[in-house]
Parts: sequence; structure tokens; C-alpha cells
Amino acid sequence: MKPSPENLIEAVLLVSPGPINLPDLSSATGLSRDEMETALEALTERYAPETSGIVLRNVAGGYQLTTNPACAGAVERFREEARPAPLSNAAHEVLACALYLGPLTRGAVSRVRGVNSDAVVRALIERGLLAEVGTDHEAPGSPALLGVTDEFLAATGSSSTDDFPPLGSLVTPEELSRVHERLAS
Amino acid sequence: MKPSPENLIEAVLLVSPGPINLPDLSSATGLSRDEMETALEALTERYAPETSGIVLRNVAGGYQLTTNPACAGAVERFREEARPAPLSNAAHEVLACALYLGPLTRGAVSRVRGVNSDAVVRALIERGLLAEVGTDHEAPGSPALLGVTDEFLAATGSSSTDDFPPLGSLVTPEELSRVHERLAS
Amino acid sequence: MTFEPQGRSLSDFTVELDVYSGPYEWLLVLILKDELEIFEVPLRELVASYMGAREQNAANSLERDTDFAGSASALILLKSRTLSPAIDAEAEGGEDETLSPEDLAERLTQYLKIRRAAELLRENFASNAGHYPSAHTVPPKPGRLRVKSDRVTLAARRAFSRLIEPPVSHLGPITVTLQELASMIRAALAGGPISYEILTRDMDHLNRAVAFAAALSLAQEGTLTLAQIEPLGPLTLEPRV
Repeated sequence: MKPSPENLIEAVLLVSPGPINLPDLSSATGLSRDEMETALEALTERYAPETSGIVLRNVAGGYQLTTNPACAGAVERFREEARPAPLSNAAHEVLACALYLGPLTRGAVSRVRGVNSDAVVRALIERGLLAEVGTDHEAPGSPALLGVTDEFLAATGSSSTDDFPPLGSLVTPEELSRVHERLAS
Repeated sequence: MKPSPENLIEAVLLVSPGPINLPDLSSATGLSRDEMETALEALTERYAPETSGIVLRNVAGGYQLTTNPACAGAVERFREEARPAPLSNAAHEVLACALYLGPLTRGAVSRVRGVNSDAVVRALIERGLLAEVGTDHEAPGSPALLGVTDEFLAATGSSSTDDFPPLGSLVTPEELSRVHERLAS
Repeated sequence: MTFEPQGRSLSDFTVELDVYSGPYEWLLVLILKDELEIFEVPLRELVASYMGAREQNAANSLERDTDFAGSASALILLKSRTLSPAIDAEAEGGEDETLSPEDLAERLTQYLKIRRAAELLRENFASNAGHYPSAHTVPPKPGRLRVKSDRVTLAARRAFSRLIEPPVSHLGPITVTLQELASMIRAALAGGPISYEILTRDMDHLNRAVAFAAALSLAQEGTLTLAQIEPLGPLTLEPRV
């Protein structure tokens, strides 16, 4: 199938958690302003609150798919009953950084892991497993320091961070000194 | 508006991170099995790959809304992410072992393939396609047993492992007799 | 390309392969740490890439050549061991039983089925690629999440032992002249079988070593057969028809 302008916009709206403005929508879909406007009109009808459980909203920042408020009950029940999605390997690594090396800044987490970890940190804060527990006043811009939360301890069934095996039993002294170098850099 | 069964299901599907099975969907929406089945039929048509940029898939034992692969280009541009690199031959073989012969140990995978497969197994666990699903208590050292994951099922477009053709049907009798001939010569 | 007068002579050699692109030294590290499968590294391309980037007149060219020949032959050994399960099993100390023809047939049949299943999976993955899930997920209710503590410690081990690639943006791109030695061997084979000694008669030590590496790689690909009638006797390269 050759996707129509409506199809392209729908798909991009599904993978965007927040509102998308027209320039971003245009650069992703390759559609002209006119094509987009016609397509968005059709989609507004398709995803109208009178007929659909998913609605297309034109909010301040742009366009966004949301659940229909009329379905809020079902959505809330789902949220209460659903087993949360398991954490990714990346998320476990960020938690390990905070547990064993924390409190530490976002930048330090990224340096230790070797990849930008801001998105993973954000998701973990949203899930309550990680929190900003202080400020690094030494560093430029005084970035926040991250640590694991009581909820993290509860989720792992531990009573304190001492319940975890010591770092020295997990990695060699050379590896550890490399990690500290990266933290300091 | 009083939401229809389709509306309720759509809304719940939008907020679910993975495929939802029928019991979970029923408990969130309060719909009976019959009502759900009728509604899902209608939604399958509404979100059909021929007409929609968002498609309804029946994978990994549940239902999920995803983007239509025909729109993948726009989605990848929007997320500024390339599609993950395709798996290697070795990786496909290891997954085939886990799918058809699993749950099985790393050692058993290596024996079937004739080469050490530990690195491939590790990479597949990282990608979430393979997981340690138990322990072989009979074997020395109680090695972990590997199996394919729901993510594997979703990535192969299968509802369950029963969707795959039986292993014996993949090889023709002619091929088998050629193996025996070659060994005899 | 710049050359360091001393230290690691190959530190500025970068490679561009399908499976990896970056410093050669890091390729070796990744292979040795089992993070990249030697199986998937095309050694012939690697050799071609080195030959293409080689600067005859560089101050440390001899040192570089020697280092490359050394590491490349180690890779060849590693790859041949990976491809030969017999050696693998022996090295691990297990499985020294001799298989009966029936057992062998059973094993090969099993492997053939797995091979076919792998091909089927490749098709399934390809035809299902590009389905991206909804990003409109709601955060789960606090307290419902379970985190396995052993996965956290495993992640610690993984993250803290990982080697991180140094930035390479300051290194200029290397233009690779393709497959010099491999195509030289192919051209020579057009005239029929040729002895390794004659093929490499006018070469220096390094080129001879690299030509051998290229010949092995071509043999593995099925372009040629290496024949050696007597152990340690003369080696002949024969085109495969």
C-alpha cells in the first residue's frame, strides 16, 4: 500500500507522546502545508469525540492523539490492573549506576554507560524508581544528583541498599578504576 | 456520549505499552467476551493495513495498536532513529533453537549449532528477543534455560509459538536423504 | 592519516565494515570480549582495507605492518577455530566421543532443520519490521512494579565492565582502495592453479603474510581451494569451478 497523507500523520501521531507542531509533522511526513491541513481535517473527523475512543486534539503545541474522556473509567481500571511493562536493560543499567555510584548527575550516568541516558533517566523518574536527591554545587550549572528511591527498594524487595552485593564482588579493580576515571572526567 | 465497546477498547489499546490479552481487556472495559469479539472484529476493519496508518495487530497472545509498516519511513524520521540492524544468521539460528527445541541451555544451543553461541545469546537477551525462563536443575551447575519472549512473538508477527510450522515440515525428504547419502559416501 | 612516532602503531587505523566501523584496535577488543562475532567479520575486506590505507613511506610502516600481520593472523586462527567445532570441543575438554554415522546423520539433520527454521524466522522478522507501538502509555500505578535485584547487579557488571570507544571524529576518513591482494590472487587464478611461492615471489615478508591471509579468506568464501599434497610441502592455490 502507498500510504495517504492521513495514514502518515496518524502513524506519526501514534508514536509521539506529546503534541506535534506542523513544521515537525511536515518534516517527518514530507507533506506540504496544504496536504497536511486537508489530511488533519479528515483525521479530526475520523477521531472525533462523538464516534471514537481515540480523539485527535488540536492543543497549544500542535496535534495530539489522546483517549476520549468518556472512556476514562476503562483507562483508569486498565492502569490499576495492568502489570507494568518490564524495565529494559538500559533502565537496569541506569538504576545500577544510581545504586552503586550515586548520588550522581545525569551527565555522570551517561559518561559511565557511554551513551546519553537522559531519556531513560526521565522514564525512571516518572516510574518513581529514581529521584533527584540533591544538587552538585561543584559542577557548572549545579546539576541535580540522582539516587534510587524507597520505591526502588520496595520493588526489588530489599530493605536497604546494603542488601545488594558489594561492587567489588561484581567487577575487577581495573574495571572499577576505569569507571571512576569516567565519573571524574 | 456513552462510549461503545469499540471506543472503550480503542482507548485502552492506545495507552497500553504492549499487546493486551482478552481477560485483561475484559476486566478494564467491563465487556463480555462476546461483546469484545464483535468489537475487535469491527476494529480490525477500522485499523486495517490497507486503509489506516495505525493498525490493530493480534500478536503475542493479545491485541496491540502499532504504526503501519508502510508509514515506517515517516515514523523513523520523526523519532530520528534508524530501524534496528537486521539480525545475523547466527542470531536467527539461536532463536530457531529456542523456539523449536527450547527451553534449552546455552550449552544445548551450542551443541545443536556446532559452535559456541554464548555471545549471540547475550546479544539476543539484550535485544529482548530471548530470555532466561528457568533453570535446568538436572545439569551440573544448574544452567539457565532459554526461551523466546513475547517481544519475539510480536517481532515475528505471531500470536503464539504454535503459529510456526512444525520443525519436521521445514526439510523435505529429498534433503534428508541427501544428508544421509553424503555421509555414506 | 597521521602517524604516532611511538606507542601503539595501529592506533590511527580505522576500518569501515558492515558489522563495525571505527578504530581497528577497538574491533579487536570487541572480538576478544565476544561482543562482536568473529564469524561476521569479513577478514578479506579487513586486509583490503589495511592495504588500502597503508603508507609505504611512513616512518613506522614496518612496525605497523608487523603489528597488523600479527593481529590479522590471530584473527584468522580465531575464525578458523570458530568455524571448526572439533577444535572447539577439544579445547573445552568435553565431547571427545566419536560419533557413529547414525548419530552424525541425526545431528546434521537436526542442524539442517534449525537452519531452515532460521531462514523462516528471517522472513518473518523482515515482513513484520516497522510496526512501532503507541507512545501514549500511562505510567503504571506506584507499587505495582517489580524489579529483579539480580538483573540490577547483572546490569552493574555489564555497564561497569564495558569498554567505551574513544571519540574518533578527529580522525580523517580513510579511503579504501578495494581488495588489492584478493583481486591480484583472483587475476592470477584466471590462468589456472598457481603455487603460493610463485605468487608471492616478489613480495616482502609482510605482503606474503597478507597474501596468505587473503588466500585463506578467499578459500573460506569458496573462490579457491588450497592444496598441500604433503604436510609442510608446497602450497597450491586452485580456482574452484
